[in-house]
Order: sequence, then structure tokens, then C-alpha cells
Amino acid sequence: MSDAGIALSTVAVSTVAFYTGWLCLLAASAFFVTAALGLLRFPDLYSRLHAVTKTDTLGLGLLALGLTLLDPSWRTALILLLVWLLVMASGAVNCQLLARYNLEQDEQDEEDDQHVR
Amino acid sequence: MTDTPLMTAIELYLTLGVAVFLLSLHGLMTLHDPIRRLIAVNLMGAGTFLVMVSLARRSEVPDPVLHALVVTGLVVAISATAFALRLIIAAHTEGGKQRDREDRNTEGGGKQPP
Amino acid sequence: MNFALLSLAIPLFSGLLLLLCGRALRTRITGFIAIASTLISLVCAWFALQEVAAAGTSLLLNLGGWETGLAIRMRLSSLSALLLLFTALMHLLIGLYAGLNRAGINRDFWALSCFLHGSLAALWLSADLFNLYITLELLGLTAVAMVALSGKKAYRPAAHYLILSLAASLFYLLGVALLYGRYGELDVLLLAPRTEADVTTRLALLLMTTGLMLKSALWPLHLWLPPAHASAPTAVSALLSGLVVKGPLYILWVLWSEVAPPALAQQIGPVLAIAGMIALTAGGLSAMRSPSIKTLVAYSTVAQLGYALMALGLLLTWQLPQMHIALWLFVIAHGLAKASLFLAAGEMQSSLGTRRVAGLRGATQTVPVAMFAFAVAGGSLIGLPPSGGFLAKWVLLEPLLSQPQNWPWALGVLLGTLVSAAYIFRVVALSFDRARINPPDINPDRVGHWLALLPALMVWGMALSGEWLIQLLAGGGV
Amino acid sequence: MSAELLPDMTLTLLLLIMAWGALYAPQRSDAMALFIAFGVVVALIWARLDAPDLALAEAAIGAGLTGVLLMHAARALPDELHRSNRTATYWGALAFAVVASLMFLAHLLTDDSLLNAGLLDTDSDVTPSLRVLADANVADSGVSHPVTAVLLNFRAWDTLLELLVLLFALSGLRQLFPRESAPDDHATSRWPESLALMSAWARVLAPLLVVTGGYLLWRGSSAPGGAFQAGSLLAAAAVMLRLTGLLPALRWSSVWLRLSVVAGALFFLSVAAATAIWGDGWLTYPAAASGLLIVSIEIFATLSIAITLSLLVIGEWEDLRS
Amino acid sequence: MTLSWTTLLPVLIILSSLIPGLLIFATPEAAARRRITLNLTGVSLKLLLVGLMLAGVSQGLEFRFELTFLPGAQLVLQGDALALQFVALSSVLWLMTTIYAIAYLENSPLRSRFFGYFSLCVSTTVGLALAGNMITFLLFYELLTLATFPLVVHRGTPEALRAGRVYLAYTLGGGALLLMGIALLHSIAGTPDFVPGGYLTALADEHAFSLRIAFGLMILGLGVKAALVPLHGWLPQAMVAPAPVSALLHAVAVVKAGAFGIIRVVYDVYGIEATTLLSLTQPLMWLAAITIIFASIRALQQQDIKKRLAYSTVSQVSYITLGVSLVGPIAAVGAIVHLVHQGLMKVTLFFCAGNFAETLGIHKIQEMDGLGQRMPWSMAAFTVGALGMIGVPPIAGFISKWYLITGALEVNQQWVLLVLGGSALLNAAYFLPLIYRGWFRAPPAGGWHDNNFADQRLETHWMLLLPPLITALLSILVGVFAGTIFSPLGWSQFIVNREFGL
Repeated sequence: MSDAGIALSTVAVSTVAFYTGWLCLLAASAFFVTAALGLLRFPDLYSRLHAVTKTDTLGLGLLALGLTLLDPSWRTALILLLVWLLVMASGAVNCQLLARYNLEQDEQDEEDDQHVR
Repeated sequence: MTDTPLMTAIELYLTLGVAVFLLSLHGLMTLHDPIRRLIAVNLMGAGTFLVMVSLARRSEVPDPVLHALVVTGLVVAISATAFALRLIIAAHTEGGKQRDREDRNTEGGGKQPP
Repeated sequence: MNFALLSLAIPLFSGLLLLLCGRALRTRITGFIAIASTLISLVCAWFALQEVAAAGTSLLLNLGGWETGLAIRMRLSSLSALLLLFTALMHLLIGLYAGLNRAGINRDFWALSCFLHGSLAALWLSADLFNLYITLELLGLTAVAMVALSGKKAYRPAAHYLILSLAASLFYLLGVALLYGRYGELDVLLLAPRTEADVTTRLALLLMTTGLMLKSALWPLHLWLPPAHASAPTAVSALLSGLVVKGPLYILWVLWSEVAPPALAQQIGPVLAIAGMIALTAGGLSAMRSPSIKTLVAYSTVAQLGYALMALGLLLTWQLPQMHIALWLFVIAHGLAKASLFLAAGEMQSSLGTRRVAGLRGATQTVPVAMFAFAVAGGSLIGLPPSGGFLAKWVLLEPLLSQPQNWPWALGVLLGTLVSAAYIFRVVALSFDRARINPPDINPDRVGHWLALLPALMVWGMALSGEWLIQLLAGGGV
Repeated sequence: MSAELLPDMTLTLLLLIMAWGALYAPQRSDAMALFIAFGVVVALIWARLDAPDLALAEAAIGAGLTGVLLMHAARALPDELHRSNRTATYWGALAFAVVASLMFLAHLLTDDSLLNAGLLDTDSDVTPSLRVLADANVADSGVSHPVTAVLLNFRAWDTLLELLVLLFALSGLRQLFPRESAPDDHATSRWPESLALMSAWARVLAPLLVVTGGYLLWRGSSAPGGAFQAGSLLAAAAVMLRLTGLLPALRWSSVWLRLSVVAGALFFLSVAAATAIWGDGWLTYPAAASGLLIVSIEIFATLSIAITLSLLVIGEWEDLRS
Repeated sequence: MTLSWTTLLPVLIILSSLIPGLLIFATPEAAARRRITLNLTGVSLKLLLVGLMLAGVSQGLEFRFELTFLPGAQLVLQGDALALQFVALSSVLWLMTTIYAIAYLENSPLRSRFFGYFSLCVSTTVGLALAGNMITFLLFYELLTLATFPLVVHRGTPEALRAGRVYLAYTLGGGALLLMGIALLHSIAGTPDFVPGGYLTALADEHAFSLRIAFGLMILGLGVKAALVPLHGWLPQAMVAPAPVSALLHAVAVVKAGAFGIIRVVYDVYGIEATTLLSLTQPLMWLAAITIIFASIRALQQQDIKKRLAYSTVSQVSYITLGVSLVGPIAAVGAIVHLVHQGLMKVTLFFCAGNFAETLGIHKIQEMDGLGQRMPWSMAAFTVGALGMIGVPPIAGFISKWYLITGALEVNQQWVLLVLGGSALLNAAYFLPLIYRGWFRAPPAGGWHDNNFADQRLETHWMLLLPPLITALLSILVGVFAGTIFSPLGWSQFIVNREFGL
């Protein structure tokens, strides 16, 4: 099992692409960590949304780039690109929806408060 | 297996499957909220499927029979969960004026003898 | 073998047809189609029974023409043919009741009853462990759907029943997975010679037994049955108690008498038999105390399944053919008697407008035929001669009494008889009370009462065909 | 602990925490969110264990559709029905699960009968195991992908009953909306107009889903994919369109809907009957046409799975009863 | 099994009361005429068929009907001499009780149900008598319980229900024990037909322990209905039932079924040698003796007429068990003939008790003063019955006691003489005060509670008066003409000769 996993097949890739690839992966994981920290530390929904969508999408882009560098074949590159595009689009849409919905709820709460007072 | 390390990945996932099964079994027995119990049953299903798939992966080319069984199991799980969930919702909400014909005249309990 | 598969396919086809164009037809016509398909399936089951009786041994068929070991194998033994016939007969009787009684039944009942019939037939015929898992699932889903027929009050017990049924199926599935992992086979007949009593097999069989006992509400895991069966419509609870709980019991029998190694079966035999005895008393006692009629009848199901469990346990300990015959006679006699009991209870409940047992005062005057059906069916549950219940108890008692050291088990059977007599005659005695009569509604539905009596008379007539049944079952179900 | 086990260890730890959270999180909405995340991680583990078919199905069905169902339940039953979360027992639960599974692991390490049991021993005198026979017969099963061969040819009877399970669940669901009940108000809840963006996004995603579903269905005969995965993708598309109001209610009264729901099972059953009457035995496909038959069965199955799953997830009164 | 008239006759005898019974169930409450005609046709048809069978048996014909039921145990109806005597007794008394019941329940509700179950009960009693092996006997024994229960609770009052529940508890328990005994016996020796002299002699030594246990279980099971001491509790409580029920059932059908069963088990299943070999007679004898004495003492303490008669039945039936356990031919004749005599006398007493209650509302013994003047005929019949019970010649009771005593002396069980003598004294002690009050006491000053039928020519409804007179007359005739072959004594002699092979 250990040898046949989705190991990073070390096909004959030039050493430069190898190192840049690994560099991108490291940067991507750094972004993911910051996104997670942002999610935990930020006070309200909007800032958290901001942190998660922006940094995660960028991190994923770097990840896709790093992987294509390490395993340079058109097929994987195309698939990873499609994945990245889709995640970016859905991330953006979801962020918008959550933010607007939350905004609507807050306005309604304020109206209710006025009635109450 | 070329090398025999202390524990190969399959044994790890097999144990994980059993662990999830037991955890959700404990959950099923202690939780009272029907939706949480349904989640526990789903986790139990996932545990069982995990055991099956790790058994399938004992050979280089994974065993197609077990994979087919798990696909079938998955569909059974989703259809039963969907029905159970809608049943729980219908049981705990006053959806529509349902009037069951069976007990039309037993609503008032026993008639008082004249 | 073709007749058996025909008897399986017809209900499924008619069920699909009813689902497809059920809307256009009036309830009466859908009822008629369903009953007609049950009748045809009954005839096919009869021919299948003749075929297997003539052949002497059980017939095997590899579905899809693939070689043995790869294809799913169907087995038609004399036992499964008899169970096919029994299922078709029960559906016919309860279908007639549902169709002809005045209160009528929800239109969707017919499609669901055809589906139930199809899935039960698939269960009796299959000899493949995973296929049995799917038929169990089919059974559970249809049963829950039918419980939900009676409106909102049944949703909560139905949901509880479904969740536990799912959990039980997963127990069973995990057991099947471990067995497949250990032996690489799913076919029952191929597994039988290869199983040994090692830890994995022990764990797998334990898991499967727990799942199956939960699904067929055998004593320690029976708490879901009374609320579910009591809140279902009358015809449905008759089907559930008479038939649906028997499916998992059949698989339990296949598991322990064929798949499990004899050494393990020897060990679990006494445990099952003791559980059966406790079920008899515990079920009977709670039946005696239950305030509502249908809960009383549901608890009596739990008690009577104790008899079957005891017969199964003793069969596994001593491998005697009489135990095998007694087990399946119990199943058939209990099915018919329980159907009549539930139908009579339902009829009395709607005619007298009360759910409480106390409301049955003076029932012999107000609803005499329904009360007579209740008493006759109760007589078979107690095991009074010449009913089917007596036949099964007699065949069970014979080997027990032949050696003095087996007499404690005979005491268990005696205890069971007295306890079931107690809760049946609690109702019958109450119905003769002329001092405080509970008056019926304007014109109680006579046809429904007579239809409730039909299965009870059949179970009492069963004694006359006792010889034929015993000779058929004597083949040991192999 | 060798280095290769590191990813597996992380996944195991992640899954255990998710499972424990999904069961015993104080807030029920948190439990549901964790359950959806649990589904995604399980899909990841299937991929890790080389089970692409299952990863596809798990992601679409396990995480996706079950997630929508849970969200629907969360909105319908806001308040927790029983507030009895005693945290003391839940640490006990985790301990119980871990200890018991370690015992199972110890058993695995000592008596490895389960691990390398009669799976690959083709030379043993006993009849070769089911898996070995399956691999040998894939060639003349009409399809090249072994899982589809097992699903639709060797164990076709299982799959037929499988389609019936879906059908029974749906006919059960129809009982929850008896005719007499008037359509309750929240059934026709439309997406708030202010979020037109959702319908725009749905218009983009839906065709993509349909195309991938079709691709998966077509690819099923030669690579991981097939009726169930395609059906669940199409169901996801239908659910999304229905929630954003782009798809009108699928009235049960229309005969087309009923026909498509019953199509899969009815076609499969009639194929079985046909092979019994004209062919040489139940479900024995004629050698030449087995590939074609399997594909046609798959098409009908996908259609009925898609419709049934979408009805199961978002079927309201007017869909199921009118 | 060729279907000739000899095989069908036993079934016809049972059907002759079963079919009218089912038809009566269907007749509406108001159709009194149709119900009476159905009843009477059924009764006369049965008497005719029984007469036919009596003629046949006396010419040595074989009447046997067989139906497959269980593996190794068929349903067999066998018309042998012992069975016939009990069938004849039941049919005659059923005729009398039907006439009595028609008048007794003149305008009370639910008569269709009553007479339906009444006919079912007689058909099961006859079936029980004709049973050819233990399985058929068990079948009719259990059905008898189901048929008699609705009659016991016919009045539907809370006391009736309580008595019914007690009755059920005892009889169902007894039935279950009997089933255990028969199953045990079946597992040892199968279930062949009843054979005069028994079919267990060969197995007696090999399966001694199980056979003893089986005998014990069966005697306990039958003892419930034969009202042996620890198991007699239900009989006094069942007196709450209407008079015809207490008369026919608790004097004849149910109680005799138990005694008849004991006779079958001892003579035709175990046989005399096996019972003596397994030394089973001693405990049975002691049980019967204790019952006789204990029940007579309890009868003394009763204030209610029917309760006293009930306890007297308990003690009288144990005479039969005592005679059977004495295992001598003369004692056997005494036991079998007492089966008939006790039936005739006890039914007369219950009819008269019913008359007193129905016409003058008398239930207690104190209220019987001056009864002879107001109802001379009923009091006369009551006196005949009471004297017969005490054993005064020439009434029937004397003959059976005579044979029992000589039988006991023949097998030199002298202490039995004491028991029977003591019981005769006790009988006198609890019957004579009633007769004395009836004839020699002045009627109460203020008259009786109610005074029905005062205007009529006879002292009460003619259909209430005729049956006790006829049965009293029969008791006397049976005593006087005991010597002839056609009397119960002659018939019992014929049975015992066949039984003991003399």
C-alpha cells in the first residue's frame, strides 16, 4: 500500500521546476494557515468571510500551480485549472450570498427593535 | 506486502472504520434528538463502508465486488435517510390539517355508556 | 423454479403498475388488481411447492447464468416454497379484509402491499448474504411506509422504527462484510463448509444476530414493536405482525443452521432458547398489563416470537428435525392467528369506538362475530387443540419430554401457555360483562367481522392438514 | 510509525474528531455542519483507498444531498427537541470507541486471518473466491470496468432491488402528504428576490452538472462512473434549480413524472422477464447484446434515480400528491 | 376407513347436537318457537341415534371413526360400552335439562346464545365420551372448557365474571397439565387406541419413573374437572350460573368428564396390572377418601342450598375415583354405576333447588320451612334425591354404595368401609335438616319473598316440575330394577366383564 499511494511520481522534471513547484506548495499551505487563523481570530461574520474566500482561493491557485509544475502534463494542468476556476466562482458567490443574507437579517432585527421600543 | 511495518494503512483504516461504527453506536444509544440519532446512523453506515473499502484495498487492484456492494449500500443509506428525515420533520411539525380516517370516531376515547 | 420467480415477479409488476396509473383508477379497482395479482402469485407458489415436493431436494438457480460462486444464487427449498405460499395466502386474506370492510383503506395501501409481498418473496428465495441485506432493507422501508399510512399519530413511532431498522441493517451489513473479508464468499451454500469458529467469524455472526434480532423484535430488542404495530392501520398491523417480523427470523435460521459452524451453533442454542423463554413471560406480562387493545396484541407478538426463538435455540442445541418442524409450524400458525387477532381487535376498536381494553365490556353482545374471531385466534395462540398452535406445541413437546433432563424446557412451554391464556382470556372474560355494556356505533360493519374470522378458522383447520405440513417440513429445509 | 503513514494518520485523526463532533456538538446546527464536513473527508479517504467510484458517489450523495436534507431539517425544526447533552458521557464515548477499536487492531495484528484471507489464493482446492471469478469474467460481461460489470451483470438482481429501494422510499414519502392535507404555507418558499445572484449562479452550474452527469454515465462502462453517480449529480442540479425557483413543481399528477420515476425498475424487471421467456434464464443477457442492454438499463436507471432523489430531497405537497 | 354407517354413527351423534347448536346461534332472539323446535329435534335425534348404537353394541357391532390429525396420533371416535353408558346418561339428562331450561329462561335475554353454547357443551361431552384415544379425549376436554365458560358467565354480573375467571384459571391449568401428561405418555408409548386392560403393562418396568410422572400429571389435569380436593375450588363458585347450567354441567357433564377420564386412564391406558405394579392406586385412593370426607364436612358449613349441593357433588364424584382406585371388579362396577346414579340423583336435587329459587325465591336453607305444603311435588322429588344420596334403598344411591363397600371388602381394604360409612352419616347430617324443614316445619308467617305461579293449577310451571319428577322416578326405577340387564347396573356389569376379561 505504501508504495502505490498517490505518491508524487518523480518523473524526469527539471530541478528548477521541482524547486519552484515545492516553493509554491509551501506558499499555498502558508496561505491556508493564515486563512484558518483569520477564521478563528476575526470578530464578526463579514471579516471572517473576507479572510476565508480571499486567501483560500489564492492558496488553491498556488497549490494548482505547484502541482502542475511537479507533474507537468497537459491533462492534469487543465483539470486543476478547471477545479481552481470552479472553486473561485463558487467561493465568491457563496461569500456574496452569506453576506447579503446576513445583512438582511440584521436590518430586520433593527426594525423589530424599533417596533418593540 | 513488501515491508511489514508495525501497521500498514489498511489496518489503520479498518480500525478507524470500527472506531467510527462504535462511536456512532454509542451515540445512537445515548442521544435522544431524532435528527442526531439519524446522523449517528449515517456515521455508522460510513464506518461500515470504510471497513468494506479497506478490506477491498487488501490487494493491489481493489476488489470490484466490495466496491459494488458499497455503492449499493450508499444508495440504500441516502434513500432511507431522506425518508427518515422527512418522517421526523412531519412527526414534529403541524404540517397541514392531516385527518387520519382510521380513528375518526375514536378521538373522543370510549363513548360513555347510556 | 420458474413458478417461484413468477410468484415473486407478479406482485412487483402489479405494484409498479399501481404506482404508475394508480391515480386514474378508483380505490376499488386498485384493490381488485392487487388482490388478483396476489391470487395469481398464490397459484404460482402452489405449483412451485408441488414442483419442489416432487423433486425431493431444493432447486438452485444461478441468476444471470454465471457460474456458481459468482452469480447470486436463488434457492427453492420445500420450506421457502411453503413460506411463499404462506405469504401469498396472508396477503390474500388481509387484502380481502382491507378491500371489503366498510371503513375501506388508504389507496396507497395496495401498491405498498404488493411491494411488501414482492420483497418477502425475494427474501424467502435468496441464498446470498448481501442480497438478503437488500431484501431486509426493502422489507423495513415498506413496513415503515405502511405504518405511516394511518396519519400523523403514526409518524413518531414510524420514525423510531425506521431509525432502529436502519441501524440493525448496518449491524447485519458489517457482519456480512467481515464474513466476505474472511472467506471471500457471499453464497450461503458455499460458505457453509468453509466457516470455522475463529474470532472474526464469531464477531461477524454476533453482529449479524444482533441486527436480525433487532429487526424481528426478539425479546431483548423488541421495544420498538408495540408502538409501531399499535398505531398502524388494522390491515397493516396484521401484515406486520404476521409476516414482516418473520423475514429476519428466517435469515437468523439460515445463518445459524447453515452458515455458522456447528460448534458455534451448539454454544448459542441454549442462549437463544433461554431468551425465548424470557420473551414468552416478559411479553405475556406486559400484554396482560397494557391498557389498549392493539398494544396488547402487539405485545402478544413479542411473546409468541419467544416460542419460535425457543424452538430455534433448541434446534441449534440438539439438531432434531422435530424442532425444525415445530419452529416453522409456530411461524405459520402464529401468522394466521395474529392476523385474525389484529383484524378482530381493529374491527372492535372501530365498531365500539374505543382503544381501551376496558371498553370491550359486553363485546359478545354488541360485536359477537368479532369477539368470536378474537377468542378463536387467541385459542390458537394459547395452543388449544385442534388449532395450528397446538400442532406446533405438540411437535415441540414430544422430543422435550422424551428425556427427563429436558423437562425444564417443557416447563417453559407450559409457562408460556398459561401466560398467553392469561392475557387472551383477560379480554374474553371482560367481553361477557352484561352489567356495564359499551354500546356499539349505529350499524357495526358485519362483513369486516366475518373477514376477521376467516384466518382464525383457517388456523383451526390447519390441524387437519397437519400431517401434510409436517411431512413437507420434514425435509429439514435443506 | 513509518513516514508513509503520516497522511493516513492525519486523515484518521481528522475523521475521528469530525465524527465525535457530528455526534456530540452542543449546538445541533454545528453537528450538522460537522456531519457534512465528515462526508467530504470520507470521500477523501475513499480516494486515498483507490475507490474512485465510491469517492464520486460519497461526495455527491453523502455530503451533498444529505447536507441539503439536513439544512431543510434545521430550518423546519429550529429548536432542539431534547436538551440532554451530558458532556461527561461523551468523553466516555470517545474512550469506549478508541479502546474497543484498539482491541480490534490488536486482534488484527495477531491473527491476520482477516487480512490476507482467501482473497487471492487462486490455487486453493476450494472453488475460487467470488472476487477471482469476477475478475476472470469481466471480459465477457459486456463492459470493461469491473465495478459496473459486477453491478449490472454479475449481481444485476441486487441492482434491480436497489432501484426498488429508492422507489419504496419515495412511495413511503408520499404517505407524509395525505391528500386531505391542504398545502401548508412554507412549501412554496421562494428564494428571497434580493439574492438574484443565486439564480444566475444556478444557471451557470446546472448545464455543467448535466454535462458531467452525462459524461459520467457514458464513461461508466469503461472507467469509474455509472448510473448512481450520474443520477446523483443530475439530482443535485435539479435540487439547485428547484430551490432557486427556476424549475417548476414536478407535479405527481403528470404521467411523465410517474413514468420516469418508475422507468428504471420497470425496464429492468421487464428485461429480466424477457430474458426468462425468450432468453435462456432470468437476467442472462444474450452475449452479443449484453453491452447494449447494460447501457440502456443504465440510462433508464439514471433517469429514475435523478428524479427520485430530487423528489426525496425537495419533494413538497404539490410535487408528491396533487 | 370405509365410510359405512357404523363408522359414521359416532360422528352423527356429535353432529346431532352440534348442528342445531350452530343454527340456534343464528336464530334471532325473538324466534322462540324456532329455537324450541331446533332444541327438541336435536335432543330426540340424539336419543334415537344413541338407542341405535346401544342396539348395535349389544349385538357386538364395532363403531369406529378415524381422521388423521397428528403424526402417530389420529382422531378416533370409538363407540364401546363404557362410552355408551356415559353418552346415554348425557343424552337423557340433556333432554330433561332442555325442557327445564326452556321454562327457566322464559323471558330472560340472550337465550339464543345460551342454548347455542348449551348444545355445543353437550356435543363436546358426547365427543369426550366417544373418544378412542387420549389425543381425541384431550381435544374434547379442552373444547368442553371453552363451551362451558360462556354458560358459567351467562348472567354477566361481576360475581359471575369473577367465578368465570376462577373457573378458567383452574380448567385451563388442568388442561395444560393434562396436555403435558399426554405428551409425555406419547413420547414413551405413542397414542394407540384405548385397549381394555391398558397398553402400558409391557413398558411399566422400563419407564417406571416417567410413567409415574405422566400418571400424576394426567390425574392432576383430570382432577380439576373431577373436583379432587385441592383442585375443587371452582365448583362452589360456579354455582352463580343459572340453575340448568349447574344441573347439567356441574352435576353431570363437566364433573363426570373428569371422573370418566380417570376411569379411561386407569382401565384403558395404564390397565390394572400397570397401576398396581407402579403402586399408583394408593395415592389415588387416599386422595379420593380425603375429598369425600373433606367435601362432606364443608357441605355442612354451607347456608346456601346450591353451595351445599355443590360440595355434595364434590364428595359424591370422589366415590367414583375411590371405586376405580380399588382396582377390584366389584368396586369397578360400583364406580361405573355410581357415575349414572349420582348423575340422576344430583340433577333431581338441582332441578328442585332451581324450582324453589324460581317460584318462591328461596336460596338459603333457613327459608325452606313449610315448603312441603306450598310445593309438595318438588319437595317429594327433592326428598327422593336426598335419600338416594344418603343411600337409603331402594333408590339408586344405595346400590352403588353397596357395590363399593363389597368391592372394598373383596380387596380387603377395610378402612374404606369407615370412609363410606362416615360419608353416609355426613350425607344424612347435611340433607336431613332440609327434608325436616320442608315437611315438618310451618311455613313462614309473612309468606315467601315472591310467590310466582300461585294462580296456576300446578305448584309451578309444568315444564319446571316435570323434569325433576321424571328423574326422581328414574332414580327409583334404576334402583328397583337394578337386577335386569338393561339397567345401568347390568350395563356396568357388562363393561366390567369386558374390562377385567372375566
